[in-house]
Amino acid sequence: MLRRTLLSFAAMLSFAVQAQAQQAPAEIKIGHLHASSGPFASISMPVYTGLKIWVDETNAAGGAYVKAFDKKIPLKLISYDDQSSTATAATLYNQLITQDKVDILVADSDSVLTSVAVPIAKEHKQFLFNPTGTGAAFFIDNPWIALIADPVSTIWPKYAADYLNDEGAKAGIKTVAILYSTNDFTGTQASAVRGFIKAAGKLDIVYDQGVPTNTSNYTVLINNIAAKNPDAVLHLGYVGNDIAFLRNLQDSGQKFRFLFSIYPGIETEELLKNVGPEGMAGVFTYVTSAAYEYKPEVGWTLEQFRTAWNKANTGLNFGFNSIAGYTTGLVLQETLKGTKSLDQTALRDAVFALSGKLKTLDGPFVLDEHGGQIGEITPLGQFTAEGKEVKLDVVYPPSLANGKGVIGK
Amino acid sequence: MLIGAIISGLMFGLYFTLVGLGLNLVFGVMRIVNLAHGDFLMLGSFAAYWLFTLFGLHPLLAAVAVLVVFVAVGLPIYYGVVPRLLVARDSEMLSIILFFGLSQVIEALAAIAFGTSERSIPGRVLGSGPVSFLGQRLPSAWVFGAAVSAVAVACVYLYLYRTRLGTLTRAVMVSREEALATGIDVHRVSAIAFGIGIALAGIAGVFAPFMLGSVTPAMGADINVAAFAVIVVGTLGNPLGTVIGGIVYGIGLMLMQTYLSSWANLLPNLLLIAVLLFRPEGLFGRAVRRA
Amino acid sequence: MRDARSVSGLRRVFGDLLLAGVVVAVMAVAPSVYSNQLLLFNFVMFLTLSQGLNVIYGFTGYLPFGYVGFFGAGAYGFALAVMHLHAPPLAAMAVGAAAALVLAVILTPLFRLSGAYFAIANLAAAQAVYEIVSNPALEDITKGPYGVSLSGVFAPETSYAVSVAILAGTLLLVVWLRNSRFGLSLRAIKEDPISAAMAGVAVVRGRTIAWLCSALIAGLVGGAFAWQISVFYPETAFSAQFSIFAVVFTLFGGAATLTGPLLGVFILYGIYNTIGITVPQYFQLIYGTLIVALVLFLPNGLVSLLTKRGIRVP
Amino acid sequence: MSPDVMPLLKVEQLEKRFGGFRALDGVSFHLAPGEVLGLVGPNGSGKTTCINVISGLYAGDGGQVVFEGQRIDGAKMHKLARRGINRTFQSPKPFLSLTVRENVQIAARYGHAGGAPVDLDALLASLELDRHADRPAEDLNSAQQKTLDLARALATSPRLLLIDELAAGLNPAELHRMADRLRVLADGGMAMLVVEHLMGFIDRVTDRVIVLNAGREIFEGTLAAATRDPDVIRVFLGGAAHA
Repeated sequence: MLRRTLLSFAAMLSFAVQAQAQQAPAEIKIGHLHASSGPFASISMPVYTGLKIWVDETNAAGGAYVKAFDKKIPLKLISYDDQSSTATAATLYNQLITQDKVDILVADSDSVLTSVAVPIAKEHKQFLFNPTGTGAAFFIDNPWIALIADPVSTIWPKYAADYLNDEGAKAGIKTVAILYSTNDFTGTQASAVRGFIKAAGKLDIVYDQGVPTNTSNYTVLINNIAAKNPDAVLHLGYVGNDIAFLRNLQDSGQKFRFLFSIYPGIETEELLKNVGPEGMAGVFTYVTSAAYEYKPEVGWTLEQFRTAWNKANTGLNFGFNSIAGYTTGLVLQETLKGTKSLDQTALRDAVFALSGKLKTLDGPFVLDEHGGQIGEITPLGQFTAEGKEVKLDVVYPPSLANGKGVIGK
Repeated sequence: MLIGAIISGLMFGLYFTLVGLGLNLVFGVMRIVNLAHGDFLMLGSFAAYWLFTLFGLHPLLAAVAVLVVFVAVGLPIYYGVVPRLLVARDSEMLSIILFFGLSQVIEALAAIAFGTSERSIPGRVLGSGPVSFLGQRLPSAWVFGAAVSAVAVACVYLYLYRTRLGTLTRAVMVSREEALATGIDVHRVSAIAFGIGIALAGIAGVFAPFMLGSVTPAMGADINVAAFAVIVVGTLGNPLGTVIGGIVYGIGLMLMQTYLSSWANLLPNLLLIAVLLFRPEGLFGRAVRRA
Repeated sequence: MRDARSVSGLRRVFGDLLLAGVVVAVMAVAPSVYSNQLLLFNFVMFLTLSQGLNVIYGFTGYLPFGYVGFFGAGAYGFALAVMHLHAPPLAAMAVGAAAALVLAVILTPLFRLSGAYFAIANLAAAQAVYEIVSNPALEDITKGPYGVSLSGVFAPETSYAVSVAILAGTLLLVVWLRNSRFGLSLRAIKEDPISAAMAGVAVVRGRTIAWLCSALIAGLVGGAFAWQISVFYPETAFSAQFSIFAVVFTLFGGAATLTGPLLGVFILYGIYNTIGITVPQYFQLIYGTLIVALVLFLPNGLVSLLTKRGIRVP
Repeated sequence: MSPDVMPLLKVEQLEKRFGGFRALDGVSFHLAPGEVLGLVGPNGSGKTTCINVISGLYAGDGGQVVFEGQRIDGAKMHKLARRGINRTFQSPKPFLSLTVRENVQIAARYGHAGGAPVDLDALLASLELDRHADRPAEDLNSAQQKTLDLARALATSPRLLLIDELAAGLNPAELHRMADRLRVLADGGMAMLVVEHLMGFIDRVTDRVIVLNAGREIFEGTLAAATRDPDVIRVFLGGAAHA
């Protein structure tokens, strides 16, 4: 028995990587987790793949330039599979920090899988590059984290709410229905929207309900919303929720004057395949960098990245999460370029130094003092159907708009 | 809203009858708990998706193909697994664990083969626009789902009560030991019931891309919870009782969505516990209480 | 005769205690030789959870497929005590344990069900608790789906030490059950409750005691887990993986023994962490296949390879 | 059998229904210490149900059971065992994974009804189970498992023993030895209620019999008298009464 115990410890110890380089290291180790299976796989895999494309691209060019050593250093991406399990993710984060001794730690992409990394990274004073984990609790009293590739959840719905309060009210929108999935990401946005609408005081919320995140049929919910006769409907759910909601809405024949939902703008290809152009026409959504050409000062443009993605033949749909992974890579690139050393404090300083100075295909990179992302905003857009495709125009704020919103009669 | 919820629930519940039907047949005949039921359903969904995407095959034809293939696949699975399982002292309990393992295998293989993206089939394939039913506007997919479910229930009834093999199947359901003693080839009867059971899951799966918006390899677990609630509320071990369970579940879910939407997931769990605790003798084919 | 038996009985107790002592000692010193303490914590956690499940499944035959319900109750009991009562961690753990016990008492009617019905109802009960805890309507109390952050009490070394102490207590309980009259009476209940009742065994009382012990263990482990990781969502604390791993580890090694669940954790969780890292895409496949093969070919676990040959295993 | 002895067990108007079926429909009888009473009747007449209600396995639907002057109907099985009532089962379910000795140890430890402690080694020897004492019960054949079931009951030193179809499956020699053993126990003061199909066994063991039909008592007296009773003959017509 004792022997077995020791053997299994020996197995664990074999993961240990001893050498910690001094001076210019032979390679820079980037630790990351992804979920190849389970509920978070559909979000996690595109982010992982986007990051991987950046690593491969960088290594093909001889590595990432690090000013502190004045040379290019090859990257080594160590990405373990947590299978959407938080318990597994926790040990793997610890594995990356304590055994693999990675130089850079990048969290998995959903808030649930990011959450377990937060205390571990903080405990080991390891800076956590958090691609898309928007959980508000992560940033409280924690200097060791920054949100890299999407904004904090209170920023997300700001323009949608502003548009309703402003243009919507002018067009005669008086009542709003909110239907949201009860999880951290969409629940927080629902609270934010509720707050914005109540603060403006121009619109009445006539329906405000949460449903479990695994809800897959909205027919009766849509009927119930219709019974309240709202002018505007905001559906805040995950990608599966949006697919089911928009399909059921189409099947029901029900129309609303203004309809907003999250994922048509984030995973446009996936929604298009599942809902079809006619189901998306007229829908308001977030315009992510997947549908808006920001002028990058660093890295590929949207089209260049899309070409690289298609060439990589990932089997995954191209969408915002793909860009989030690549953007994370670009932020790492610029961080390495500017850092004084590979020390975690230096990395932290280098990331914050980028705030307001970096523009990627994901938009301007701006951090608040807690490490929350506030630059890569999500303007409001609206779809129009064009044959078998859809077109997404930014309709708000006016400074970014390249189209005019159409509110139904 | 109340009437709408009840009528929608009725139609939706008929589809969930189909979801639970095969699980109940397998439990009734073999007294094993097929925790991979939801994963067989998922395989049916992907079969329909690929048949439609590659060959434009209509879901009704896909359902026929799934029926044939799944029965054929079910037989070797039965012979490979169940006879060994049934000799164990606590086969009911062990079956939960074994089929959980099988569900993991199926989910893993599906994720490797199909990827993790959401898949669906356009709704217009089953007719465009809503259908009026008792003054309610319902998606035409629901009418399809409910009709296929009704046909499936009728076929299972005819099989059990109008065919020789069905009579033998009912004998095995009443008592496996006595069926064995009277010389019935219990394994043959059970293997066919197992094949039919997973084929019914597969057929339910064919319509899942319409009823559930979209499908992924990980969908099995949620389906299992609903299927168990349906068959426990109906009569566990009595396939035809599944109809009652499906309708109670469907109407219950729609009422929850209407009046207490964020608590809707509590419903199947509470229904299941409440029925098991308070109405077991009335609803089961045999006593489930012990001293 | 009587003396001879008690001498061999003493030897058995000594063997069991030795094994338990070695495991506890190894886990206690492990952090000083291996620095991924969270991995070690997970080992301690699963060692304890498997033995806790063993108490109810191995000794009474009832399979709590929703065992994570008690674990989650313990974790949230801990979190609520810290957030609302500003309780020190050890007191918060007591609250977590109490929450698990209360849940166990509420669920005692499930014992009216047998076999698979009990397992399914227990699973449904655990999910129901999760649905309640994670509901946004309870945001002011549980933080609903938004998760809790307990960074104020974060203390990985101390919580690891406490979890090893819980493991020690749990192993002692199992040693006692294996060597005491009470444990024997539980096994009699498992074999046949009616015959056991006619042998004068208070069936309901025996089962209830085992059930409460089992729930208490899961509640304590859940509290230690909350303390160790300090930031978590309801999905984390109520992840079905905890139940499933505990069941599979116990079954793999062999229920109703001390060695079985220990072997199950060291071997399977060891493999999990090896394959999970090297060939992740096949992990779920390999694990599922292993479970199927196990039930078919070795339903009484690894230790049955020895016990079948008449060799006593602690 | 003198009438002035206070009865050990008084069963008054016992009723038990399963749905609409009256398994016991007002059965009454008394049993004195050391007395052996046979319960006979065709299949489904309520014999085993009677034992099941007295031993607490089923709750009765009417009537009462008084043991040593106190009502015991509705009491839990393990409490009855500790008060001195025990029973055997038609299809015994010993604790298969436990050894034969552990099987009786549990009963002696938890169910002992008071008085002198039982010498378990002697008990096992008297029932010819001593050779198997340290083997798991699952190694025993079915006749031995029945004997172990009896040993488990006797390990509690019961003052009332309910015996359900003990003889089935025993060969004639074993049957005789078993009957003799029960007589010795009865002579030592243990009262018994014996349900049995084999009339030869009933004849050897019991002092008197009660004949049940459809949950009702149709005869009480000696077995010899019963075989001459016209009601009994009519009920048993069809050949169940041959021994």
